[in-house]
Amino acid sequence: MDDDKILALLVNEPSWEDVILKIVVDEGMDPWDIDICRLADRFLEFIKKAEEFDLRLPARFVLVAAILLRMKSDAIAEKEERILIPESPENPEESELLRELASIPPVSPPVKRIPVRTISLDELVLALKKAFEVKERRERRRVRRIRVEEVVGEEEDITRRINDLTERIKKVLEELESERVGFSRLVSEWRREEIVSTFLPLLHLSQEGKVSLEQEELFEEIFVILREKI
Amino acid sequence: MSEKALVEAALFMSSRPLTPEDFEKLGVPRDRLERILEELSLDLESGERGITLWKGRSGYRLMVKPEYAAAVSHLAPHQDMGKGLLRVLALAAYRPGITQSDVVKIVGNRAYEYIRELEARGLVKTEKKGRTRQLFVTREFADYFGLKSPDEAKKVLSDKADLKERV
Amino acid sequence: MSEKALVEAALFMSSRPLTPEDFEKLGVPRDRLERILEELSLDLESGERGITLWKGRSGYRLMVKPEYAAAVSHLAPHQDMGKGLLRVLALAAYRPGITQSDVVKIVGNRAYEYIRELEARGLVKTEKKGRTRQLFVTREFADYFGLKSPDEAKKVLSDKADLKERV
Repeated sequence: MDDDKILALLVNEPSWEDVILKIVVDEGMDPWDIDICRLADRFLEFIKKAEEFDLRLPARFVLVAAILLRMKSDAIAEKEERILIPESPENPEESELLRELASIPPVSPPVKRIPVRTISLDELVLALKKAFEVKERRERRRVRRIRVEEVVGEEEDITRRINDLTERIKKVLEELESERVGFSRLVSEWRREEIVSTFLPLLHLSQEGKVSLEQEELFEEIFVILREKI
Repeated sequence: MSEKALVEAALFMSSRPLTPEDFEKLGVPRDRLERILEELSLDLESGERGITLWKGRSGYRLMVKPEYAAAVSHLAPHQDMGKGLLRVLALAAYRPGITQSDVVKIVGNRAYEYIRELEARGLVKTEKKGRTRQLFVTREFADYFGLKSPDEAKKVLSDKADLKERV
Repeated sequence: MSEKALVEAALFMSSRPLTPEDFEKLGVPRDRLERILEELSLDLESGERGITLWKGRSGYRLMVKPEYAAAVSHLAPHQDMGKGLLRVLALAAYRPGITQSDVVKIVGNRAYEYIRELEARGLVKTEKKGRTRQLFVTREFADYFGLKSPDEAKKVLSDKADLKERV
């Protein structure tokens, strides 16, 4: 029913944040009521009819749809958030204790003031320098991109990248003595290129069922859990 | 209970600027609020005090006096402004009258959001110029950084930044 | 620059209690610090002031006076801990020495991450016990929740739910 409105927002709003904001706050739509499948079909029709093809638009659609889906699943998860401790016949005392512990509610934190750091003039100066640096980098990248497009033709060896990443996950997990590791720890340098080239093989691993990925909060850390000995 | 103490407690507790409506909700009506804030501001002027009352378009807030900010800012984990916001603010201060479209070229597409937020905070104002808009830093900006006037920002930034004119 | 103003600025800016060492690093030596803090505390005692100087085992901090806290607490709604963290804290507070593996059984796999974060914040410490680790709440935990010592930790829980009934 509101598909047209959402499509219009997708095309016209300056950023995807605004799209979501308008959908949920201004239009007051409940994410539950949005049929993402139907919306995707409508979007495809729209794209086919469009005279100009703006590559950013489908990207934004995918992102917005993913966020809506996430909102829906969060709503479900909230309802089902109850910890179930299975009965263990061999050790009834232990399960009794665990059940008792599981019934403890989270502590409520005291009202705490959150002081914020005001910005100093020196920080403003740094920001100015950074702004110019970023601009220059962006310009250089534009030149580089043309070169990259030529190179990408020789298909990069994704298998090798997947294997490398697997090794890296195992190593980090051992170091951490943990069962899961944050995605950010797997990326050697927090740059866009580096992030993408780590994320792609990770998606392959997830698709093959070798790792599972968890993200508690949208845009926060993604946790990688090894599912089988590889 | 003292209304002045309540106003101070509220300002101390909040990390965002408080508006007259906020104080009304606390039970301090506007006519008395003004006098209280004036008194508070006077108290804080003393050289023995390390904080000051800042008044911006978005309301009132207590902040560390600019001359003490550098010494103590490492104690607070959260920064008042994100990187993007700060970059746009720096550009507006360094180049008064810079156009919105130039800011977008330098900072990228999110610049629009940043500009909107800076306007809401009262640190930047925009003026129409042909099909685009020009950015200027405001009086409140000067107060925030302990400068005498918004114009002083450009000089301070160029002295400190030692940039070749790159815009 | 006034040392008293600097001390006030530091207390205002900090999100954790400040120790004499912290002030020393700011250039305020201990012998003068004591007098300054006393003065500050006296200033704040006035009925016109809404904040007070709190002294705990981990240091000094400014707090809203208890009689105003309820009125202004909604202005600091930002919770810096998620439910998971608070749940693990509750377990460590309720059952000092609970093993990491029991926490995982109750909270799930994320518990490792939570425990690490709580350790990093200094609210929980872990000690090796055989192949797993035991959890304890710390003195910082007590300060954070306004308790006199970690032994009082259960107080944070007891009025929230009558646990005995649920067992």
